[in-house]
Amino acid sequence: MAGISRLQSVFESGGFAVTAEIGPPMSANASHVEKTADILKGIVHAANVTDNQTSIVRMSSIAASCIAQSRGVEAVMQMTCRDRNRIAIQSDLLGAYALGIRNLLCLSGDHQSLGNQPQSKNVYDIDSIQLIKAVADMKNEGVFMSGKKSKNMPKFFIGATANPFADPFELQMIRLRKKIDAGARFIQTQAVYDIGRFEAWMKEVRRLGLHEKAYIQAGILVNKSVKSIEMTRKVSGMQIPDDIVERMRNSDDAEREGVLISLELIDKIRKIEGVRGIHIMAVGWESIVPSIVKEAGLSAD
Amino acid sequence: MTIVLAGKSPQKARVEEILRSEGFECVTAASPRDAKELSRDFPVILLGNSAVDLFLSDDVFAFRKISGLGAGEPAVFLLDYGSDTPDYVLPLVLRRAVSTALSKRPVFILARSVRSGIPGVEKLYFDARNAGAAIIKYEELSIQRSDDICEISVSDGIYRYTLGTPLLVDCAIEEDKEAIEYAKALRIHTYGSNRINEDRWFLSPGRTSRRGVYFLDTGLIVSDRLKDTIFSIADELRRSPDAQQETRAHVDASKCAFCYTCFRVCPHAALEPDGSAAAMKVIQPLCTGCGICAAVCPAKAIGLHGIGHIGIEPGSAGKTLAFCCENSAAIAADTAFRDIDADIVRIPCGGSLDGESIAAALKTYSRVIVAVCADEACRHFDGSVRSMKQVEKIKQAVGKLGVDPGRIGFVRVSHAAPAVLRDAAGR
Amino acid sequence: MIVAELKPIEEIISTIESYERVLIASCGTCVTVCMAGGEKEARELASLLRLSPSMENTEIRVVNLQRQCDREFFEAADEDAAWADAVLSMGCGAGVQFMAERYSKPVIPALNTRFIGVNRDVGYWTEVCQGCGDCVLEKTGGICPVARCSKSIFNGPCGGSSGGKCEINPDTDCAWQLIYDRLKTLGRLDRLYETIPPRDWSLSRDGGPRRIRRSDVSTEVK
Amino acid sequence: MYYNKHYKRLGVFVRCFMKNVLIVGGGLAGCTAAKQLSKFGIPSILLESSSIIGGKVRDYGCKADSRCSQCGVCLAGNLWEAVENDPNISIYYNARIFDLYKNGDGFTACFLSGPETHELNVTDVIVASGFTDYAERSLGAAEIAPSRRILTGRNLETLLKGRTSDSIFEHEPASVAFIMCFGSRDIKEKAQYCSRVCCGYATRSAKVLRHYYPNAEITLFYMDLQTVNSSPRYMDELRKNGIRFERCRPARIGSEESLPVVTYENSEGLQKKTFDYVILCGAVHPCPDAAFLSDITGLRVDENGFLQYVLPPEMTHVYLAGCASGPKSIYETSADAAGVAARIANFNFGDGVRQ
Repeated sequence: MAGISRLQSVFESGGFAVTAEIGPPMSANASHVEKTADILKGIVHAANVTDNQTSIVRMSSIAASCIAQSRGVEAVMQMTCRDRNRIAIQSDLLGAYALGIRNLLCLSGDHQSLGNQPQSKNVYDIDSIQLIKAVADMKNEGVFMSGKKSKNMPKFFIGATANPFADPFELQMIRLRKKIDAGARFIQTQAVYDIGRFEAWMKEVRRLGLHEKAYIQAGILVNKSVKSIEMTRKVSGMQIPDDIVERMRNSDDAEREGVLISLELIDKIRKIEGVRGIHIMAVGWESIVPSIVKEAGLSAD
Repeated sequence: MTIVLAGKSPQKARVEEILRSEGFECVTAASPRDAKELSRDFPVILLGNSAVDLFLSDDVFAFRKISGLGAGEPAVFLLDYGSDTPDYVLPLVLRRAVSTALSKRPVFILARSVRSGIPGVEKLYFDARNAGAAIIKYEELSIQRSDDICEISVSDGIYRYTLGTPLLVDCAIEEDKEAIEYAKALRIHTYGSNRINEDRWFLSPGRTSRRGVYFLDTGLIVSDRLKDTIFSIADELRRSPDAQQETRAHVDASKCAFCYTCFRVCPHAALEPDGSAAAMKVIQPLCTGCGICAAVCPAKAIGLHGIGHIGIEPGSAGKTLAFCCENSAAIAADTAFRDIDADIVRIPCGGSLDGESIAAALKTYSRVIVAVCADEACRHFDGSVRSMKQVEKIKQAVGKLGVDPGRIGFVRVSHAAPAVLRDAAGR
Repeated sequence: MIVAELKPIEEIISTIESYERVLIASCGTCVTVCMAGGEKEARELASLLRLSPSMENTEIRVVNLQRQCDREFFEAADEDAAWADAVLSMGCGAGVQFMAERYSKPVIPALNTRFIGVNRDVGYWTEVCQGCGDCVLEKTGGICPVARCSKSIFNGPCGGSSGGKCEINPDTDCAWQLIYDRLKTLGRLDRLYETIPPRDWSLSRDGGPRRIRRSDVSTEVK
Repeated sequence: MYYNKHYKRLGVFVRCFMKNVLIVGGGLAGCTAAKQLSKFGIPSILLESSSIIGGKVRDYGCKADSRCSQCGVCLAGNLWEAVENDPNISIYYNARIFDLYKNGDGFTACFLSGPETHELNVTDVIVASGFTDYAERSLGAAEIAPSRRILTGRNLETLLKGRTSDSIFEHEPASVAFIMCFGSRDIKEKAQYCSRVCCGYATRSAKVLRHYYPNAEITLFYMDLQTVNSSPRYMDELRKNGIRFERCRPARIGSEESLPVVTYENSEGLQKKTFDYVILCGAVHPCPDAAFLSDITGLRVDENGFLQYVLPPEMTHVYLAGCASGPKSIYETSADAAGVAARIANFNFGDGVRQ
């Protein structure tokens, strides 16, 4: 595999990146990942592979990323700070890079009390910003966190997340800056529903020149039903305007309405200066991703 | 005799004058802190001046416009809308209505009930009628609003009236925030965030949870009552508290953990830190002997004079032990336990009962009753709630031990309904 | 102050019911102040245990110690401890262990030692310190990210902070929101721009059992 | 601390030892005053017309539902026992005062107690003769049919006092009516004034009934409602609890098949309604002895028949306490009586006389 990832090259060549998501199964069965990868192949530039999302035990993101890549879908491996101390993190990074994984998204991780094993002990030896810095130092300085130099260090394309809708605005902006300063090269945002607030956030991003230092990808969550949008609304840090929820409620064909809402949002987001891609989250409904990408007039080629 | 006046009020001069005529010297507290210091040596009267804010139903109809509007338009004073208008508001509204009516403007006063038991109000009704105000006692009322007019439809049960007015005056009370600051410094009981006195049967007008600290809200008190209230305060101050009670708390400084629990829970502000002993001490004249502090003290450093540790004699199986609050159950006990074989332990307040006593009583008695005042009848504010929580805690614990929690009974009683206590014990 | 709470009573009984003579030892410092193991609690526990049918053959005594983390205070308990088959300590974990060192009989904890906290209201305590060994409060406006952030992160908040509350439950304040608010009132928001580097946890419990020896006071020659 | 210091400076003790007070009436006002005087070390003589002290309040029941309704009955508490056992108070039962005359600085009081005549010298007199319950007086009048189901307020009080944990009445009532302003606000009865206390009494009792009998229909006939409680939502709560308010004065309270029938008029015309129980919340009327007491004490009888001061009592040494001077709640009566006692104990305050 090439030294730099496809996702990175799309961004660097000025393209509009499209990514989707693969949730590893709660089993040792590889075929689930393979099926999802087959759907997404040729549709998206890369797919995020989550790391024990919502603190529920799933197949490890390294393994699932490898499986996805073996089916021709480039992985964006997610790595949280919840379950590993700095020794395990660095070791996993070495392994993942050796297995051909090139994109890395660094997160804090959901607290274990939200998942199905709230009795567990959390680690948080380092936080997401410290993780970004550590991965960047491996890449740029060739050093471990201990400061020890080594050869053949992993050179990941480092991503981070941002929430344009969380308060306080100023604090969120400070954190985004810290993430980018630490070495994040691309930013995936929380799902966008409220275009007005997202525009305001992008305006501040542009004012600070952050869009020139990192590639901003807007999150798009595709809802299949009224129930799903209502559940989404309850997730902390999510903001959904009432009219969108109303639209879903009043529609005869909620599935189609959900797709239409996503298409409209994508359309508006693409027009915002500084947005360099979208990240489609179709939780459990990956089969819809190809048609969304096509209808939105986007292409992975 | 010196008395401290704290807080601000336009009636302060009058209060001072009455107090002087009663033979008191008045000193003014400059700040809450000052009031706190002075309260150590002198009684304090805290003055408040809650205002009755007559505001219009909406910003559009700002009250100040009242003079600017054409003379023909009626002003409507609406009482008991949403909730009952408190009685102290009534005279203020009526006075305002009279002055509005005298300015040749038609005035309607809408009230759900016409209340005249408040001193001075009958005369105000009379004045209002003389000035041309119409008083309508309504049973039903609906309001329709457009940009500049309110259509009010009222029914008094017999007839239905419709009134159109741009001046709909609703009434609300604006509490005196400064008085609250003083109240906090003086550590008197406050309710919610901003009410100093709640309606409690044992609090005569002007009294607070703390002895020697009085609260007069001159904005709300009807002026005739102000004088009577001050008189009764003066009378009280001349009495000796020693004659009033026998039991008081005392702190064993060598055991005190200086944890401030008693300081925080005492409903009468009767505890203060004694820095030199690194322990709490009881301000004897303020203590009412309720025993709440003794029950909560985690170091068992507080005892009550007059009452030792609640001694529980070994009872026999089948016998009932009743912990009876002196203020209610103990008075009812004579009648209530006439036919029931029960032992009675008098306690100064439900709050003075701790879990240990309940558990110890269960060891020898087959049934234990905790009989206290109704929650809001508790002279010590939250004593009976505390006892309920103790009972709940012990019930839960003994349930886990395999002991029937039904052996513990909790009942709220009054001396004036003794059979309720009998039923609880005789179950 | 160390904040503790009484273990469930059935658990306490299961640990002591096999003994015939049990000494309950209260502690007069932190656990008294946090209403978990003072004289009041000890006496209440004793009278509850005496009610238990499974403890019918057990005799219970109570001794009140001023402090269980300094050995001189144990003298007051020596006589009763000699009588007892087992000691139920109402001290924090430190007290239990120190008593166990002194007496060659089972010393059993009656409390769960919870945290280092403050008293916010009557009967309400919150955790504020974890004794991590390397205080960063100067950087965070006097609010500890180690103890008060659910994830102990140093460059917060995480994405779970919503409306000033933590994702783990809506009653829990987001520590980083508090830090932000505090620094803002202090006019020191610039502190937040600084990325705090990964910390050295060896000063914390991760470095193994910790000890402090004051060379100026301790005359022991190493 | 400060109390004691000033208390001693005032030298109250010295003056108190010279006093001796006659209290006419052994009800709440009389007993409160006696007890209070005793705390100041002043002995008193209590004249009670019946064979038991406590008057009407002694039979009053608690009016808490699940919460205290602040009726004030608790103020009586163990007062009766305390008064009976107080060495400073001499009680004369079945007593009737027949003369009182000035004797030097004080008075000589002549009264009967049972068959014996007594003559005692006192320094001050408190008139605490109480009130008459209009409802009791009016039972048997033309508008009120005789029925066991028509209760006076006092009957209900006795039932409330004797209530068990699950019942007040013998039978569970399906409907109860309270007739408020019964004998007040009534020109015919020469009682145009408001009795002030029956609103609180009726609404509190209604709340207790509602608590015991959640399904009973409870109606309050009223002319005039007072604010009972400082809680602004009090009346709203009652309405929410399904207590109906009917503003009218019933024309007749009859009886058919042993059940009371209330005839009244409302917006829909003349109504006739049968209730399981009707409670007459009687007005506070002056005590029947008011005119006689006025003769011997020099107090004035006002237009409503209550006693009033002519001169400040510090000058005449004749004091009024409780409902003798007009309708008062339990709590006002108690405060009034305690105030009177304090005034007697501290004659020389300020300029001497309160206006």
